[in-house]
Amino acid sequence: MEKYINSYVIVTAFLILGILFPIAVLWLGKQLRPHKPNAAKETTYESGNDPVGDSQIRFNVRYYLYALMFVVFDVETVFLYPWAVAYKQMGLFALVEMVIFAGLLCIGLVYAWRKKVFKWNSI
Amino acid sequence: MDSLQTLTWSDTWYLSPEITLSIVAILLAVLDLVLPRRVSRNVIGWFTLAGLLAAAVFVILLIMDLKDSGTTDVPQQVVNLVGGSYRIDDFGNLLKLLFLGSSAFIVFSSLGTVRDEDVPIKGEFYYLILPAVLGAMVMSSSGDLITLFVGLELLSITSYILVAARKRSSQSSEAAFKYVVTGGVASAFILYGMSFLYGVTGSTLLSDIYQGMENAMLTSEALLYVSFFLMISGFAVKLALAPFHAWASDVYQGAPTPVTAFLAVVAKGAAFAMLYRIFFTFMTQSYFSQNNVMSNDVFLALAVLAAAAMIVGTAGALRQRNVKRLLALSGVANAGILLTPLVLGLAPLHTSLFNEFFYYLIAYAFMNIGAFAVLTIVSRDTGNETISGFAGLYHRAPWTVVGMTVLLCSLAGLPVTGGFFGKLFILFATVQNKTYWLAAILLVTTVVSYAVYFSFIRQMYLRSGEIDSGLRMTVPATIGIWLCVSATLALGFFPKPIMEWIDQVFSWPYDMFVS
Amino acid sequence: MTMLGSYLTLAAVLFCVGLYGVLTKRNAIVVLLSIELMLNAVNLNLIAFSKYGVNPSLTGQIFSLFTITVAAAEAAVGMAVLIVWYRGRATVNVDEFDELGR
Amino acid sequence: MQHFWDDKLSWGTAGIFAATAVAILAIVIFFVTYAIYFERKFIGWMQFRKGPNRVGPLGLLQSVADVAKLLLKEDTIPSKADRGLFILAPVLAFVPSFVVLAFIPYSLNLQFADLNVGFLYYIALSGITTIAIVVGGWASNNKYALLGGMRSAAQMISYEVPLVMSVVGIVMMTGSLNLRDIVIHQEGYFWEWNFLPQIIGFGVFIISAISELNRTPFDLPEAESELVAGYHVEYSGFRFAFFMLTEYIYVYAIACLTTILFLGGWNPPFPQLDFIPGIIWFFLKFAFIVFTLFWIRATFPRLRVDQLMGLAWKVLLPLAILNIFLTALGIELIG
Amino acid sequence: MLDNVPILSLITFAPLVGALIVLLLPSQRSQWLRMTAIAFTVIPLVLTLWLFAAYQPSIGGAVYTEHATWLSIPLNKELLQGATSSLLSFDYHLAVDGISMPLLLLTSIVSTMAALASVHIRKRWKMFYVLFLLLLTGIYGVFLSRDLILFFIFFEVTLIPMFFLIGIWGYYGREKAATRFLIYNGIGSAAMLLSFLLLIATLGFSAVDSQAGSHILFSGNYDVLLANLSDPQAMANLTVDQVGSKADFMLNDNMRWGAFILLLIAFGIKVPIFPFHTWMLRVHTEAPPSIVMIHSGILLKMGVYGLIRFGAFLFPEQLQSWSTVIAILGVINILYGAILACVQKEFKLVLAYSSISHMGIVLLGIASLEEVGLQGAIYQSVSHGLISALLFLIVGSLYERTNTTQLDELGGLAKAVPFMSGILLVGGLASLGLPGLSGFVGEFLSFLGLFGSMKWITAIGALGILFAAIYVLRSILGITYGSMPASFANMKDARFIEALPMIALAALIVLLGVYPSILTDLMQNGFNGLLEQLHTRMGG
Repeated sequence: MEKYINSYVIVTAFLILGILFPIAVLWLGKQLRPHKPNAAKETTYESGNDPVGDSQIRFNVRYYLYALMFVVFDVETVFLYPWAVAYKQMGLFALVEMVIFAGLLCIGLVYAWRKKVFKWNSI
Repeated sequence: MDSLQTLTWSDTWYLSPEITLSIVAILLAVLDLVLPRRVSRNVIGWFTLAGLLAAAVFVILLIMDLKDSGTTDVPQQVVNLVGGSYRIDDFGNLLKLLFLGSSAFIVFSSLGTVRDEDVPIKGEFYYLILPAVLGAMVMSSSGDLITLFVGLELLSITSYILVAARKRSSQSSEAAFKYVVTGGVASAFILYGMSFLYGVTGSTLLSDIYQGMENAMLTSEALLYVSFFLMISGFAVKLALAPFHAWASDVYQGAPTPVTAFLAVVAKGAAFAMLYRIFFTFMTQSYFSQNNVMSNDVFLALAVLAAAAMIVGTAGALRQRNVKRLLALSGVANAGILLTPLVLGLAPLHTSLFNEFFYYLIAYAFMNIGAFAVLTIVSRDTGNETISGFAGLYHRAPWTVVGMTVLLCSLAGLPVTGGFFGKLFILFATVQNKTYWLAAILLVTTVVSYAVYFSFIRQMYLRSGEIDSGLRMTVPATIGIWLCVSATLALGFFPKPIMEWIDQVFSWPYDMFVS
Repeated sequence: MTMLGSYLTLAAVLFCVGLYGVLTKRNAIVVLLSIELMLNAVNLNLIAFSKYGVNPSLTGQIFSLFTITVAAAEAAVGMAVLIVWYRGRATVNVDEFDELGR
Repeated sequence: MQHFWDDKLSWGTAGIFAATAVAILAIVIFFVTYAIYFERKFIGWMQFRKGPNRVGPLGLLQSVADVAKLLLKEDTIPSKADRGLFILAPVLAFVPSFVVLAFIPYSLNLQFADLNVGFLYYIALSGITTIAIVVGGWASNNKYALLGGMRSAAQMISYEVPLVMSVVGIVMMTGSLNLRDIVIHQEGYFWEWNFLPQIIGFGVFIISAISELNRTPFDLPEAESELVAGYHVEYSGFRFAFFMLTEYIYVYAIACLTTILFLGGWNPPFPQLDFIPGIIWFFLKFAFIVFTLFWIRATFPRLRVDQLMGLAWKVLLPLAILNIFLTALGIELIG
Repeated sequence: MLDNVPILSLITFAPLVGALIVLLLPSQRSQWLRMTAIAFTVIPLVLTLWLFAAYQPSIGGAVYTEHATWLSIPLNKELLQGATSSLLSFDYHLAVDGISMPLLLLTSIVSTMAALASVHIRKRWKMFYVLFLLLLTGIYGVFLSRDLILFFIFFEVTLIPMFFLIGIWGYYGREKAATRFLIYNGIGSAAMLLSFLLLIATLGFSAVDSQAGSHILFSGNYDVLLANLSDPQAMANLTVDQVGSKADFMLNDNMRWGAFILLLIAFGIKVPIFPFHTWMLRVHTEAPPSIVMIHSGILLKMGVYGLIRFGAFLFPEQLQSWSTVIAILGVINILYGAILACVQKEFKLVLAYSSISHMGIVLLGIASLEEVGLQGAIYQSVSHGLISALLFLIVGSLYERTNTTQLDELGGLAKAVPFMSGILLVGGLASLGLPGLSGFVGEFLSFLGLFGSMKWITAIGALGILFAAIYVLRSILGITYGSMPASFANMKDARFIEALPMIALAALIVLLGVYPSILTDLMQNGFNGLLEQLHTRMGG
């Protein structure tokens, strides 16, 4: 039990340090660096040209499809891990179970493939 | 959890309907992928139908098997799988049979009426019905909150997709989005309720919860109340009970008509199955343990919901011109009626009232599927989903109209139809239970609903329409409609054999009472 | 028990925030996110109960695993539906979901 | 470290833990400074150049000078940017990368936090960085930044799937997610290390890892020719530095993970060599991985965007799933 | 001789068979269709007349009882306490007695006349006759059935055909009238169903022991109900073990009142009693004439029948303590109908309001709870059925010729169509209760019955007769005499097929007027049981 708690205390220590460090360094930078803003400096960078239009462009729907694919597969792996840990104790039945499970994943993959989800076009 | 129990090969027989559906669904998914584009996807529809029927056959065999395996002491055997988290009992089997049958009807009637330009993903459209039914089946026969929830979501998520199947119609996707949001919120509520139930009883297994209820009622009654009322609100959304019904009309309107029928019958029935499983199990505990305050409160809340559903559904349907929205509201009212046997709860002469419920559910399934099939044909022909699309239909298709009249009479609860006896049985139970106010509401709303359903009849017989040519029917739809009509009439003329059969198969201490 | 109480309170707050978001937000994606928030509140509840409940067991955690999966699937379908809708209407404002029921 | 684990928690132990965290931070910053230096050196050598050689002996202070420069540089925030998120993004990227380091076992007796969730901890935290990158791209309110951020996110999530799946085989063989257990399981001759039995998983892991790091040949998100510099185009000064820092800390983490998961951690290649301390072996393997990463960067051309995405889903993911089955079969057959 | 013939079923279902046969005939042959339909209304007529001839009031209708178990539906098994299962049992139980016999006769006669009169139907003959015959099955069933659920089903069966008959073949406002009809009667039948179910759940209760265990049977059989009502001891004998908690199954006083009031509403709508009458006006004005004949002539009497059969027989105490209320309602009906009939400009509305007025008299008869009064109520029902059938028949024929029913557009018909005018006059005089015609007997008996207990109310009610004279004479004389519009000059008098029912109905009116004992004898024993029961119960 102590080990369990201590481990997370360590993680917390890392977390706090991880937050404090950027704050400290950015504060330090602020003390050291010059600060002379002007309008030209603050324009959006577009390779030196004046910015055209807004940045809220309509980007490709593919990104969403990838996001969906990711959500599906990443969450399925949540089930893979407990299974993998317990695999040796559970034997053949677990294998069959996982063949079915992963088989379904594969079908999902093939489905997306056939529906041309992975075909990337433009941007 | 004691030891980990897994499925064994011998269990597969008890799971054969579920397994059949899964395998067929997967095979069809693959088939849809490899089939060349030019091949009509109706093939998949036929295979879907075959899968549903095969599963139904397995369910019937299981019912017989369970009956045979009973002894004199224990009339019917209940098979507990995976440590009791999945139950094969006649409660589940009967409902499964209904789900499979209704879905088969819906698929069959829609063969040929669903058009490619309307539903571009026809292959998916058909085979996605299978996992949806599977979800409904899981809901109806699981003995564990987790399994229940997984079944619920399997059904819900596939339904979301089915609702959105009219890809080119923004109405369809709008409906689907609304369904996703309301469905998601409802799931969250149910789940939140379940989490409290788990918390105060320490298990997700229904039978363990039943054991734990007694203690929980003493130690954390407030949390139990919270749990039940959260679940009630969630289920009320799923069942489209007023005041949680607003989504139903939108979703029904936007969805492809066969899917609407599916939602109205299977999705609703499955939610009822879940409601029965959860509430009956726990309320009996409350009822028996001298502390029936809780069961009274819960049942009263449900009764109020049922009454509100009847009133709001009927009143809303009165003013509605769009047929699908109208049927959605009628479904709201019917959900109230279907809920009534449940809310009557337990009384000396009333054990579960499942018989009444199931009889009306059968009648409800047939009349709704039939009505939606007619609607599909009519709206396809006239391009009009409003009630005026039915104008003068008598002159165009007299026989179909007669069939529709029977279905409408059944919906209105007029004799001699299935709807009449269904309502009569429920009403009798209500009166016997001395819940007169509910009986009165049921009756009054039924009468008001005459105006709703007879407005169709008015259009069909008394008005003249703009089109004179005959109505274009498709063969499967015609057969489907007439099967529904005959079934409705058969339920009306011969209620006895069906009730007897239900009574014979179903035995509440074993099938419902999870302990 | 006090530990449990605070977890439950947090979960209830999250749940209510999620519900509030669903009911008031105009952006469809935010609405979906709010639903996720509600489901995650439930997860918190389940896990708190699995440790501090009447009968501490792993079941609650397993349940929350399923919840996570289901929530993901639901979000995926919700997003997919929204994308289909967006193609036609080019907005994600829920106020413009008004085509039905006219 | 280990004997602290079993101590009752007190302010003393907590202080020690905090001190170790500071130590790790120092080590990592040192690592990053010199990783950058060596990267430039190696690439220089491979391309017959000298690399950095002006600041300090052999140019060893080059990176220090770079850091100083970044610290002193004026920090501009575009007027159109979403100021709050713009400031948040680099911090959000850095924090998880650092927290990840808490659980890495360097040798049998040198490990900070011992977490049973093991590898999942890394996955969970590194996912947050993806969000930070999108946030940074979005908050800049710049087309290139946004596209870079989106691409980066798409790429990272795509490769995360095979990355996660490729490790399942190891977990199956070990029966545990705990990194210590995984290393202990690999005791023995070097051919008993995981990289041989899990050769497919190893390949998938390496490729996905490089892609996760957004490094050449998968550095499309910051493709100069198309996207100017990707999601951090608007960042300058130390905010930019934090993105760089994050990237190199992940290099460090991935190198450690590869060592632990596939190369036997602190185990010597032959048990006979166990008189050499484990930490040395660990460091050697770690250095080898880091070097390989530089090597790949120097020699491979950049992929096209469609090839990039295709690779993850069409090649790596099926391979990872195949690997799981092969492992399962292997365990069934061999035991 | 004919003991084994299920004569009551034949009467009930002969029209249904007719409907099926009509359904099979080609739809363009209006003659065939009409002849078949008439034939199938004549069959029950003949059978009813035979029944009438063979009926012996002293025995009652016991001989002609048909009784079979129709449905016994298992509701629950494994009850919590006691019995193993409960069954809901519906019987197929038909019977006649002194109350239903006159109404049966009325139905058969008026329906045949209406079938004859349906010559003016110009479209969709086939559907018309199918529905018409279906309606008749419903009506016969209502008057014959002795099982509550069977009664209810037949009652509902009359609703749907009527909806169509009004809605398709009616006049301009037909759709509204049809919907109105449906909703009002629907509410009525809902109230009726609720009350019936209450009765079944409490009174229709018996325990059956068999080898399989003890069952609880809930029956809707009227005789069972009556027996349980009159002998509460039998109910009390059921042990607690058999029924759970006994209190759950007794019909307590509140329930009695509830059931009674529900029945009053149910049949009051049908009769119609004053505040519920608006639907009936619309039906009278909008429905086609032959259907109004059925409606006004028979359907309203279903309400009267129900009030007596279920209201009076099952709940005499309740009826008695409310008799003043009912009598007042009756008086309101009489005066309201009569006064409004005086000011109507439309002949059909005059008749409609006069119907309301006449039904008020029936209510007075019922309120009396005396043998004379009840006989009067039935007698008045039959008489009014015949009279209004006759009047509406003529109205239909006139409308066909003149295309109007407005009083100020009609006039001088005695010259144009002397035969019809004569018959109209007979009908009118009968309606105002001229001695020697049937209307007089009914009114007389009803008032007489009530006079003993409520003199003042009776006296006020009798004022209605005065108004009746005014509105009948005003309208009928206005039609038959006075100036004749030029367009009526070439009008043809009644055809044979129209004249036949007119003469028949008029003859019957006269016959009943001069020889009332035809019917009163029939009813002789009809109320004995009721009154005896009432006295014993009130006394005990």
